[in-house]
Amino acid sequence: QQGVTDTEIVIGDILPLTGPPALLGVAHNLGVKAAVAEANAAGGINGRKLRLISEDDGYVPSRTIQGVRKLINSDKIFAFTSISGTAQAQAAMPLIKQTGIPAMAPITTYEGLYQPTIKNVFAVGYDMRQAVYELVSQMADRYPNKKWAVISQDDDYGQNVRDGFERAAKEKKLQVVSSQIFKKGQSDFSSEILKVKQAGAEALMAGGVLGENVTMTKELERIGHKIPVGVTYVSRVPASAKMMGSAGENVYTVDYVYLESSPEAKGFMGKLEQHLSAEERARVNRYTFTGYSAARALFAAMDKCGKALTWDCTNAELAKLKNLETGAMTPISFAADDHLAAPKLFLLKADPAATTYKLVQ
Amino acid sequence: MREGGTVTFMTPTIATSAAPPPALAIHNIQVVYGGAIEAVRDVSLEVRPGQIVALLGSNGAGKSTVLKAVSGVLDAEDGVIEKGSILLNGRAVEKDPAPAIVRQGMVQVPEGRRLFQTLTVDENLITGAHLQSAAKLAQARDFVFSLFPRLAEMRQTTAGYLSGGEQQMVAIGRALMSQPKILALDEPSLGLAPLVVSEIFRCIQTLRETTGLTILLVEQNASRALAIADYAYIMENGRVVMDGTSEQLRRNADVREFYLGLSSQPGRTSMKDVKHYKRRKRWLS
Amino acid sequence: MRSGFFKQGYGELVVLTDSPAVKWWTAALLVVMALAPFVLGNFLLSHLTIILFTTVGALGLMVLTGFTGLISLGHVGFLMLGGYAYAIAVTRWGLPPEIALVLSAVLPALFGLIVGIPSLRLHGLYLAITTLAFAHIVSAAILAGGELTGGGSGIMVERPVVLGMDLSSDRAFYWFCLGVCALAVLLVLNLRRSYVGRALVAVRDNDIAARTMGISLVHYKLLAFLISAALTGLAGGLMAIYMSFVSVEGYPFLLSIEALAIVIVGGIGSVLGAVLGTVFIVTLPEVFASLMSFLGGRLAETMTTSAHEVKTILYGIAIIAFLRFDPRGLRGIWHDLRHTWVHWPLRY
Amino acid sequence: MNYFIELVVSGLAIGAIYGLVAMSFAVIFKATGIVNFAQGEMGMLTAYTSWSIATALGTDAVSTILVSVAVGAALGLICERLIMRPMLGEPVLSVVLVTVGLAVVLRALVTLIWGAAPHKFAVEGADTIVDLGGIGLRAGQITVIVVLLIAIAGFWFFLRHSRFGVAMRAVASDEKTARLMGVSTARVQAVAWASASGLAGLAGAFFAVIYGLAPTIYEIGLKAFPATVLGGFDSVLGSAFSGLFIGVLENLVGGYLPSTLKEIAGFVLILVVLMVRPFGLFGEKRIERV
Amino acid sequence: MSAVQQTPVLEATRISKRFGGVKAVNDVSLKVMPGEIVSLIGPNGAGKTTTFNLVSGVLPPSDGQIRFQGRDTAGLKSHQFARLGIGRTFQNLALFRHGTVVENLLVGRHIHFRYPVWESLVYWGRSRREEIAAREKVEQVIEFLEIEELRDKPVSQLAYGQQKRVELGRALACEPSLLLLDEIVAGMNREEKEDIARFTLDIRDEFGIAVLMIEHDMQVVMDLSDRVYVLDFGCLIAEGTPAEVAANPAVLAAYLGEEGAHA
Ligand SMILES: Nc1ncnc2c1ncn2[C@@H]1O[C@H](COP(=O)(O)OP(=O)(O)OP(=O)(O)O)[C@@H](O)[C@H]1O
Ligand SMILES: Nc1ncnc2c1ncn2[C@@H]1O[C@H](COP(=O)(O)OP(=O)(O)OP(=O)(O)O)[C@@H](O)[C@H]1O
Ligand SMILES: CC(C)C[C@H](N)C(=O)O
Ligand SMILES: [Mg+2]
Ligand SMILES: [Mg+2]
Repeated sequence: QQGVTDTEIVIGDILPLTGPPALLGVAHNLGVKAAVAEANAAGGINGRKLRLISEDDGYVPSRTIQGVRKLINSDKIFAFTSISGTAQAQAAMPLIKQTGIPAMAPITTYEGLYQPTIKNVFAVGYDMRQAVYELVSQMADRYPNKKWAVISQDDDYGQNVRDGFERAAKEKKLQVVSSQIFKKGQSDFSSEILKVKQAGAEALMAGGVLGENVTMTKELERIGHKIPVGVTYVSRVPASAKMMGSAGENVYTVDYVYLESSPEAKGFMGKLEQHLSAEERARVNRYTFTGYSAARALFAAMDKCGKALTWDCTNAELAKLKNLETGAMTPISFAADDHLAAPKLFLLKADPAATTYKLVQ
Repeated sequence: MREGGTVTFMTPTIATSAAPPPALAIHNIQVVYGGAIEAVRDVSLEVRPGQIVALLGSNGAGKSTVLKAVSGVLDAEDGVIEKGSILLNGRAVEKDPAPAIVRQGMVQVPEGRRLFQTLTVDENLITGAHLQSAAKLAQARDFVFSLFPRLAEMRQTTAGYLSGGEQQMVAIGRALMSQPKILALDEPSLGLAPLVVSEIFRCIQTLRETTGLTILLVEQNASRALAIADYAYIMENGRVVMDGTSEQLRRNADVREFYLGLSSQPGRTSMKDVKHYKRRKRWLS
Repeated sequence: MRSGFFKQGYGELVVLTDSPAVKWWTAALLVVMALAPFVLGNFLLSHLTIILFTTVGALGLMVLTGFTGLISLGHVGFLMLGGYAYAIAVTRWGLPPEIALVLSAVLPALFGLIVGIPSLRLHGLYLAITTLAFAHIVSAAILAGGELTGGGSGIMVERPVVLGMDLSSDRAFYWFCLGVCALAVLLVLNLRRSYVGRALVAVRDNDIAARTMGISLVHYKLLAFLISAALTGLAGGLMAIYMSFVSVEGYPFLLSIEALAIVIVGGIGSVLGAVLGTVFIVTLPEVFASLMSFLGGRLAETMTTSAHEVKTILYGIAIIAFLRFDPRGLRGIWHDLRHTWVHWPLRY
Repeated sequence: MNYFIELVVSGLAIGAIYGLVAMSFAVIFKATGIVNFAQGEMGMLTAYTSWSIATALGTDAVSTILVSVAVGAALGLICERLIMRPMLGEPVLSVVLVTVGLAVVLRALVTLIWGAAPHKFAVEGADTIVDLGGIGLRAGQITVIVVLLIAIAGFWFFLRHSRFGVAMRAVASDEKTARLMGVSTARVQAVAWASASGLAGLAGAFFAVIYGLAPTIYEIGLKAFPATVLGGFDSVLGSAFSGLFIGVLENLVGGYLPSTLKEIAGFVLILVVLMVRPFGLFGEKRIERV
Repeated sequence: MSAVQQTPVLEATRISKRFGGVKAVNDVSLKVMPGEIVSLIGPNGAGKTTTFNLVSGVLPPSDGQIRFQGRDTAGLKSHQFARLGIGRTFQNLALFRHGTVVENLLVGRHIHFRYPVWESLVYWGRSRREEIAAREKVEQVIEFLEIEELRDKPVSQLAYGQQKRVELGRALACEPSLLLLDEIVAGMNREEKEDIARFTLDIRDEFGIAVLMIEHDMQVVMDLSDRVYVLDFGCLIAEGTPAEVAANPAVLAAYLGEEGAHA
C-alpha cells in the first residue's frame, strides 16, 4: 500500500496553518504531532515509525484541494489524520471519497462527512449543527422569552450555524429579530451589532470563527447592550476568552473536549509535556485535543491491521472501533453505519477573570 | 536681461591670475550606455573660470552625453563612465551623485526642458533653489523674473501647460535659481523665438561679464555660440574632432560650410539651393 | 554567430524569426514538451500543467498591461468569471465542455468590455483601482449568486471529456493545456506583429500621438480589454478543470498581484517575457519548498508550522532581489546573454 | 435618528484608521510616484513590534502612541534604505512590484516571529468606554480620531509651508531632473517612507488595540485603498478625509442594507466618483499635451 | 499657384481656442493650397502649436470652422483626422518610445491597413500581404530620410535630432496630403537643417504633399515658404510672402527683433 515501507508509515494532515484560524490549525497539528511522537516512542506501529507531513491550506478551499492532491499523489501518504475546516473539507471530499484513502475528520464535524456514511471518512467530534442546536436550546432554557439575533459567516461553516440555530429557534419557538451574514475575514462589526440592538434582540448567536466573535462581544459591551451570547466550540480557546476580557461575561458555548484544567485532561496534559516543547505547549488549545484523539483512533485501527497494513483493513478496523479512551475527550466509537464519533457535550461559560471557560452545571 | 549691471547676487570670481586651474576639466572619458552602446569615446575638454566654452556637433554626436556625465545623471539611463576622469575645480567628481555636483556649484539646464510638469512655474523655480536659503531664494527669483518678465505673469501656471518656449525659459530660470558657479546649458535656444534667442545669448554674455559665471554651452546655433564663446569643441560620432578658439573655428572652411552655412563663395546660400543631401562622417578621417 | 542580414524580399522582414537556430530550438522544445508526460512523475507533470494554463492567463495580462499599458489589479476577476462560467455551464446548464470552455472566454470578454469603459477616462493607478473594484464586485456578486453560483460553497466540476480526450487523466489534460498554450502564444505573437498590436503599444507609449496616427483610443483600449479578458478567462476555465472546484476564495487578490509579477518579472510587453515570467513565478515557491525539505531533513519536520512562512519569505526576497538585480526582467537578462554570446569576447 | 448617529460615530472610529493608512499611501505617492503595497504590512509589523515593546516596558497610552510612531518610522527607514533606495530611478512598475515582494515578506515574517494566534494589545485605559451623549466609544477609538486630526494638521502645515514638500512633488514628477537640481531624491524618499510608515504604524497599532492583534491586520491596507483613490492618489489631506468618509459609508451601508454589501461599498463608491472625477476628489489632474 | 479655383488642402476659418480664461488662439483664419509650403511663425506662447492641435484634431476648437480638402471637420473624432490625410510631427517629441524606428514608422501607416482585427491573429494571406506591403513602404521612407542605420534601434536610444527625423518619417509613412511640421529643425545644426530643408522641398515636389510648418529658424522660413502667417497672442498679425512679412514692422517688433530678420 502507498506510504508504507518496512520501516516507515507516512501520514499527512491538511490544516489552516496560516490565515485567520491558523491558531486552531496549528494547535491541532500539535495534537497530531504529540500522538505521532507518543506512538514512535512506543516503538511505532507494528515496528514501523510514523512520519507526518503537514500541508497548509490557509483556510482556502481551492488550496485544500491542491494540498490533498499533493499529499495523495506526490507525498504518497497512507492516511489523513485531519482534513481542514468545513468549507475546505467539503471541497476536498469528492477527491478523498474517490481514492478511498483513510481520512479522519476531527476539526469541524458536519453532516456531509458522515451522512451518508463514506467508507473511508471518519468524523471525530460533535456535529456542528447539532452543537449549535444544543447550545441555543440550552441558552433558551436559561433565558426564556428573549428575542434572538444571529450573525454568521458567509460559508459552509456559517451555514451549519444557521441551520442549527434555525432548528432550535423553531423548536423552542424563539422570536428571531435579526439574521445577518458577514463576509469571511471582516474585522469591524460595529454596524452589525448596532443593527442587533436596533432590532431589539436580547440574545445573540455569534457564528464567527474566533476574532469575529470577540469583536462582536466587545462591540456589544461598547454600546452598552449586555445580552447573552452563544459562540460555537471553535471559539472555546484561551485566546478568545482573554481577548474578550470583561466583554465575555455572558458568553456561552458547548464542547465535547475536556477543559484543559479538568481532572479528566490531567493525564493528557502530562503527555503533552513529554512530547512537546515549551514553546509548542504555549500554543495548545482544544484543537490539540481533537488532533490527538483523531490520530490515536487512526493509529489504533492501523495497529490492529498488523504487518499487512492496507487502506481497506484500516477503514474496516476504524469502523469497528469501540470506546477508545484517549484522555482528551469522552470515548470514541464508530460503527459500520455510523462514522461519527459523537462524544458527550458540556455547556460552558466564559470566565473572563480566569481567561478561560468553565463548566456550567 | 534688462540693462545689465544690477546683477549682484553672485560672488564674482577673481579672474586675475595668469593661468587659473580649469573650472571643469574632462580627461579622456568614455561613456557606455546599457553595457553595449559606446556614445562617447576618449573625450577631453577644459573650461577655465569665467570662460564660455561651446560644444558643437551634429545630432547624436554625444554632446548631451558629455553633459550628463558631468552632472552625474548617467545612471538614470543605464549609462556609465567607463574610463577617464572629470575634475570640478580640481576635484574628481566622476563618481559623485548629482546633488553633490550641484552643491559644488555646477548646474545643468537639461536638453528638452524637462520641467516638473505638474508643478507650477513658481514651484519649479523653488525646486531649482533647493540647496539655497530662503532669503537667497527670493533674491534669485527676482533675478530670474527680471530676465524673463513673461514668467512673472505665469507664476501660478502649471508648467505642463506652458508653450515650448515658455518652458525653455523656466528651465533656464530654474537652473539659475541655485546661483551656480558653472552653468551647463544643453541647447538653450531650442525652440525659442529669434527675439528671445538674442535675449538669451545676450543674457549669457552679461551673466559672464557681471558675475564671472563659467559656462559650458551645447548649441546647434553655431554662429550664435561662436559669437559669444571663447573657445569651442566640435564633436562627431562620440569624439572631439576639432577644437580651437572661436576665432580659429570661425575661419575654418569646414566649420564655415557645415556649421555656419557659409559656402566658399561670399553671401549666403539659400536652403533652396542646396542640391544634394550632404553626407556625414567626413570628420572621421 | 548569425548570418543572413541580407534579405531577398520584404516578406522576410515580417517573419516571427529569421534565425534557423531559433526555429530549431522552438521545434525541439515543442517535441520535448509533448513527450514530457512519458518521463515525468506526477508532481512535475502537474507543475508543468499549472505553468501551461497560467501562461495563457499571463498572456492575457500581457496584452493589457504589457502591450497597452493599462494596469489591472483585477485580473483575478476575469479568472474567476472564466472559472465560474465553465463550472456553471457544465454543472448547472449541462452544456458540453467544449462550449463551456468557449463560454469561459466569451463571458469574461464581455465583462472586459464593461471594465474597459472606465479606461477611456481613467489613467494609471486610478484605472488599476477600478479593475480591483471590479474584481471585488464580481466576487461579491458570485457570493450572492445563490443556487446558480453556489454562494460561498463553490461548485465542484468533474474533469470532462473534450474533443474525445478524457481529461481526467493527468496526461491528457497536460496535452490539452499544451495545445491551448501553444496556440495562445502563437496568436499573441501574431497579434503583436500586426498593426493591431502596434496600435496597442502606441496607445501605451503616447496616446495623443497614437490618435493623430488615426488610432482610435476607444476602439483599441476596449479591444485590449476584450482580448485580455478572453485569454485570462480561458485560463480560468482550464484552472477550474484542473482544480475540479471553483469557489470565491480560490481567487484571492494575491493572484492578481502574482499575474502582475509574472508580467513584470518576465519583461513588460514581451510574449517571451510572459512565458519566462510564468515559469519563474510558478516554479520559485516549489524550488524553495523542495530546497527546504532537501536541506532541512529533520529540521523541516520540526518546523512544519513555520515552513510555510520561511518559504514565503524566501519567495518574496527572491522577487525583490531579482528586480533589484535586473529591473528589465527575465527578457532583459535573456537579451544580455544573447548579446554576450554573439559578441564575445568583444563587449560592444 | 439615534441609530443613524451611532452608525456614523462608529464609522468615524474605523474611518480614522483608514484615513491614517490612506494618508500614508498618498505621502509615498506624492514623493515618489509609486504606490507602496506593503503599507498595511508596515502597519501590522509596527503593531506587533510596539506590542512586544509595550508588554516589556509597561503600557501607558501616550508612550504606546509614541513608540508606535517611532517604530513605524524606523521600519520605514530600514525598508527604504535596504530595499527601495537601490530601486531609485527604476521603472515604476518594477518598484511597485518590489513593494509587493516586501509585503509578502513582512506578512510571513510576522507569523514567523509572533505566531498566528491573535493577542490582546492591552493599553491602559484604551478599553474604557467613554459616554458621548449616550453613545459609547472606547477611549482608543476616540484617540485615533484625534490622532488623525492632528496628523492632518501636521501634514497640512508641512506640505503648505515647506520647500521640502515642493521637492517631494518634483521628485515624483521627474526624478532625474530633480537630481539635476540638487534635490537628493534618496533623502526625499527616505523622509516619505519614514513619515508614511509612521502613519501606517499608528494605524496598525490603533487597529490592534481596538480589534486585537492578529496577522490579518495588514488588510487595513487594502481597505484603505478606496479612500486614497477617492481623495486622489496625490492628495494627502484628501485621502485622510476620504478615509473617514468611507468608514462612515461602510457602516451606514452595513446598518441599512444587507451587511455583506458593506465590504464592497467603498469600491462601488469610488467607481461612481471616478467616473465624474477621474483623478479623485482632490487629486491633481493629469497633464495631457503635445 | 496657378488655378485660383483649386480647393485649399486646409482652410481654417476664424478658429479660436480658449483654455479657461486664456484665449490661446483667437479668430485665426488660414489656408494652405495644394503644393504650397506655408509657415506659421510667432513669439513663444503665441498659439502656434495650439493652432496645429486644432487643425490636426488633437483639440476641438472653441469656435470656427476647419475644412480639409473642402470637407468640414466639425464633429470628427480626433483619430479620424489622420484618415483625412493629415500627418504631423510634434514639438516635444511624441514617439512611441518603446518601439524601434521601424515600428514607429509602421504605426504611422496604421490607417492604411484594411484587414479586420481577427485576421491579425492568423497573420496569413491578406493580413500578411498587407503587412509586407506596409513594410515595403516604410523601407522607402527610411531610405528617403537616410536613417537606415537606425532602423532597428529603439527610439529611446536615439539622440534628439535623430528622433525628430524619425517623427518626420512616421508622418510621411501616413502618406498625408498635408504635413504639419512643428519646429522640426529645432536642435539641428546647419548641415542637418539643410538636409531637412531638402527633404521638405522633395516631399512637396516628389510626393505633392502640402506643408504647413511652425519654425523659429528664420533662414528655413524665409528660404522655403511660399507664404507666411504670423501669430502673436493668439491673433494673426501678418500674412504674406516671406519678404513682405520680414518687412512688416509689427512682426519685427513682436518677433524678429532688429537682428533676427537676418540671423
Ligand atoms: N539612453 C541611451 N541609451 C542608449 N544609447 C543612447 C542613449 N542616449 C543616447 N544614446 C546614443 O548615444 C549617442 C549620443 O547621444 P547624445 O544624446 O549625447 O547626442 P547629442 O550630441 O546630444 O545629439 P543631439 O544634438 O541630437 O541632442 C547617440 O547615438 C544615441 O543614439
Ligand atoms: N492644454 C493647455 N491648457 C492650458 N493652457 C494651454 C494649453 N496648451 C497651451 N496653452 C497655453 O496657450 C498658449 C499658447 O501655447 P502654444 O503651445 O500654442 O504656443 P506656441 O506658439 O506653440 O509657442 P512656442 O513657440 O513656445 O512653442 C500658451 O500660453 C500656453 O501656456
Ligand atoms: C478550524 C476551524 C477553522 C474550523 C471552522 N469552524 C470551520 O469549519 O470552518
Ligand atoms: Mg543632445
Ligand atoms: Mg509650440
